[in-house]
Amino acid sequence: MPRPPSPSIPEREFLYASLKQSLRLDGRLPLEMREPTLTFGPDLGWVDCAMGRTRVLASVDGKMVKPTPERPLEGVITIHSEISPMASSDYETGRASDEEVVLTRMLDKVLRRSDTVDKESLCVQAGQRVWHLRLTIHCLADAGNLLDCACLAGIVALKHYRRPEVEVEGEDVTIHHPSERAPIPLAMHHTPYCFTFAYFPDTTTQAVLDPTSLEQRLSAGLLSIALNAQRELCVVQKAGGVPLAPDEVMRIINVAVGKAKELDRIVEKRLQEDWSTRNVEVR
Amino acid sequence: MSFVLPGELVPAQHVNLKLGPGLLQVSDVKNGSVMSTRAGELKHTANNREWWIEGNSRRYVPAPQESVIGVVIARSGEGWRVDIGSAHFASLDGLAFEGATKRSRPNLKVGSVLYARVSLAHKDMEPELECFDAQTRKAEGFGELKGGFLVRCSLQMSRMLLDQSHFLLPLLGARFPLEVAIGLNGRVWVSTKEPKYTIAVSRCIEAVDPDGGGMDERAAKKFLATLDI
Amino acid sequence: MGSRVEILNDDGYRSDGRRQFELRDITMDLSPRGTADGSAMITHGLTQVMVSVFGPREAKMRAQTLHDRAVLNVEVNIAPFSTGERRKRNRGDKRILELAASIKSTFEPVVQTALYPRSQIDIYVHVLQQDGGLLQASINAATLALVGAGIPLLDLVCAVTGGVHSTSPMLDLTTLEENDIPHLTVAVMPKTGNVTLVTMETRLHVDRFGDIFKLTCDAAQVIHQEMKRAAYARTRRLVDAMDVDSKSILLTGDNVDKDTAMNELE
Amino acid sequence: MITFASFAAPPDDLYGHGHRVAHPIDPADDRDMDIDFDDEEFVSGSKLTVPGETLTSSHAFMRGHGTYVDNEQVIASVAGTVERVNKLISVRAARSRYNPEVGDLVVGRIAEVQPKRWKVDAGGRQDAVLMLSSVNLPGGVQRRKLESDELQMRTFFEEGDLLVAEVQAFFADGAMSLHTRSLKYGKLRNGQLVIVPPALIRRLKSHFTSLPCGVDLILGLNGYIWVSKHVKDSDREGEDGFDAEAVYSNRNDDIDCATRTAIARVTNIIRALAAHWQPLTDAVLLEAYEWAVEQDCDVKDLLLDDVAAALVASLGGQH
Repeated sequence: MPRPPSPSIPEREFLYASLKQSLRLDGRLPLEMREPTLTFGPDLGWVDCAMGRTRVLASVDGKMVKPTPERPLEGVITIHSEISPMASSDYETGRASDEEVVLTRMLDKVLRRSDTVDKESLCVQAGQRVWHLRLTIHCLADAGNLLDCACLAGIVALKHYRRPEVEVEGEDVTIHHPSERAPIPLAMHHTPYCFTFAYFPDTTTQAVLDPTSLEQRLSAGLLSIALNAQRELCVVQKAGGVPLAPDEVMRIINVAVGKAKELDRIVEKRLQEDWSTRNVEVR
Repeated sequence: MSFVLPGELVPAQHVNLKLGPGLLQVSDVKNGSVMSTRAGELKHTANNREWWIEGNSRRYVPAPQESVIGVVIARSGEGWRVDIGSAHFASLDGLAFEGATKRSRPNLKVGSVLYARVSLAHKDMEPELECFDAQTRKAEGFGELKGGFLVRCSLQMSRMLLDQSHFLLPLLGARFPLEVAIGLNGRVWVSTKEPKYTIAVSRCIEAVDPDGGGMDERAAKKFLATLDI
Repeated sequence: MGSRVEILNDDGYRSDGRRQFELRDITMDLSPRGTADGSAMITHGLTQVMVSVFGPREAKMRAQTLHDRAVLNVEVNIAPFSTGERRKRNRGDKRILELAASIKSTFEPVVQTALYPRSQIDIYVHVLQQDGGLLQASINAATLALVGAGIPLLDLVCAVTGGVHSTSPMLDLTTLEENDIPHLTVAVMPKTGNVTLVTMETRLHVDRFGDIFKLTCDAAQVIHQEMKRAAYARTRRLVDAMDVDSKSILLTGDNVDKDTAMNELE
Repeated sequence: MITFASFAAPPDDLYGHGHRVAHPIDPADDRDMDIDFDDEEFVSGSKLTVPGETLTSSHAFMRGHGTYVDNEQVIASVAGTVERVNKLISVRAARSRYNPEVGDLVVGRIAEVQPKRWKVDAGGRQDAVLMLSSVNLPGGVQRRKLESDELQMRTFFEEGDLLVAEVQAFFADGAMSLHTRSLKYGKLRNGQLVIVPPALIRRLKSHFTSLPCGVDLILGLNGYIWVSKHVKDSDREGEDGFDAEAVYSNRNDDIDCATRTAIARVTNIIRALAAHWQPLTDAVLLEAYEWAVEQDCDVKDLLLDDVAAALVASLGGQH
């Protein structure tokens, strides 16, 4: 099968022309993102995150393992993600596409390497037992900006997840079932969110936040910024694409600072809403 | 309204029966000879001549004589290969245009959009297109579509838009002048004076599409009012 | 990361004796290697990278060819002996693929690919020694190799890494420093000062980022002077060698017989 | 203050191509290190440039090859010499792949056999095309091409065969089309191929030369050079002008030991000169061959660095 056909000439010309007038096809402003819809499943750490037609499902599960000899005091976090043709017919099975490499590396950087979860708090018995958290990201549909959606789903899943309480008495370890004792949330250092901006060949056209798939296909470069609401950058990634003035990069970073605060509020609110419904059931 | 599942027999009967998407003629079944191959709503024309199944599919299966909108993918020899959203690319001969000769062929670039008719659709061959009426050799509106924008929708939506009695296009046409070409392969080409009008058309189609917003006439009118045009 | 080496001591010296804004010694070698159309070897301190460029040439992967421009193909090979651990990385390693993808997309807007429809330009990056600044060395070497191959570029691309130790920014980090402090890599097109690549993957406050980002952009200009010098020196050698007998050529050079039968193509 | 440290630099390479920096820069001129290249650029009369250097304003001049216009300036995109013809500014790359022109003589290798055409690797940016209609076929020069010819294209040229041809025209995408419709052109036998950078081959009166040592040379403008046993002119053309058997034969003639040595010597001379970036002409090669015989050096020693340097130096003395 040949590579997916690129957008037609009229589509390209029209998109560039309308972006010049700061009009987007879905009626958004250039720096407006699609409001994410977060749906929580019956299990803790199960999140369905939708931004427009882009949908990602993330789930966390934990189990006890023996820690690696190099880090006897730290828990383990692994992230599994894959882009299958299920998300969009543009993707093929087999060899990892560039998008998949970008996604996997970005999730790794944002969720694991930026120390979102306090790994030492996942230690149960030094050198003997630690928690191993598995975060699985399923990309259900890609209608543009899969990256931000997957990062958001991942971080929300981690925040939503609660691990069973564990009691250690000497050598004995008791894991309490959630019905006996309320499970406890993970100790998180911070909550990073990822924002992707698309640039277009005509440098006078403003950058757009959260590009749709057409915008993404026709863009001449993406700038992804991951940061938390405390103004700490975790990842800045602009791998090639149109050259930007350094001031423009700083301006976009400042835009992202504002967006991170907004998004953080939305996420906290949704998590609280969900938790309030759960408290009734559990007890 | 009747819904069918794949494999159900369909009571389609007419002296001059014509089967549309989702229906298959079978010979070795005793009572009735038409079977459904997809799930969906069974529909037929008022005179019971044409029958088809309406679903929420977005994947186009080419059928002869249907008008489609395609995008040129590559040149191949004397003609072009065209993406019409089907499983295989369609081929379009360089001479299948009004007034085309070996010396003067239309100048289509890779990425050009065109309005064409499926001239051959056989399950074992790649579909073929033509941009004229084979009898009269006149264009009849087929050919390259320049400018404008390509809106993608469900196949059902494109069939609805072709229905003269559907409310959407008259509603939009009353607000601003627009030019539209509808392909049965779930693609609608729109051209207006201003990008904001084209965006309005695109958003309305998305909103009315049963596979999208699924709005009815009243909701669509309300939605249009919020679009600032 | 285990190491408890002082990154920056009270007197303002780094672990290898450099000052904060001191770059490591650079060597650039553009001499031809094998049958490559252009090649370059660059060292930044103990990091050594060799790049060979082939093309533009007939595309090997026919399905990938583009009808309106050339395809860039970047392959990165990290020698197992390039680090102390002596570990073999396989080609499917995500980190290597990411490195290759970054180099590819850095050069895509810089190489004038539209001049060579349906062709392919191969950039093979070989990492021989690593001591920090892998991406920086790869990009700089690839730029010089492309220049050596005579492939049209809009500008040279100059890359530099920078990091921040508590509040003190520093440039051109070694592996030791990269492991300990937040760092970023910036690639700049010096003519306009615009940035083609920025990557940062460790936690850093926005204000700190601003400082180090500006500083690396300036440092790239300094690297640019060195790259320019190397490119001039190489060009000078070639042109001088050709010039030796240009006078004798001029006498006969123009009389090329062109008794070609021009036939229209199919 | 951005400066360079100097430590642990590897030794300079043998040829001195490498450029090494080990100079802590005066803190006074921090960051804006401006190097004056002007005197360096004009050392030997030709102005040099590298990508990204502004050449002139685009108002007064037009841009040619190797340049682009941005912000009303003509800017170089390749490293090489700046050339000016009236108002046209262009940059000739010091080294690049072969840029074909109509009428160029090239040596190439068949890469692929396709319907009615061969794809030929001739060092260009795409494979060249040799149409079946552009070759001479057995049975007369003017004969029409038949369907049977299409089916037996491999009997004329097969994958891997070497041939000499002329650039006939270009396709829309820039690929070159070749023809061998002359008795001078066609399949190559009795020798070996050397590939050098195309910049080293200058346009000459004739690219077919014979050295007195019994060696024929074909200097393809694409940098592909064919070194072969001398064929007498009388043998080359039969009385009918065309002998299919001979023209498309895949068999080498008998080559005696002396000729083989001569071919190898010429080949190694070409390699040695190319390594020192010496332009190759029939005159230069003849002179170099004489030097090599005079010095009585072994054929394979020509590839040693000191012998090659001595050879280049001996040529330099003449000019």
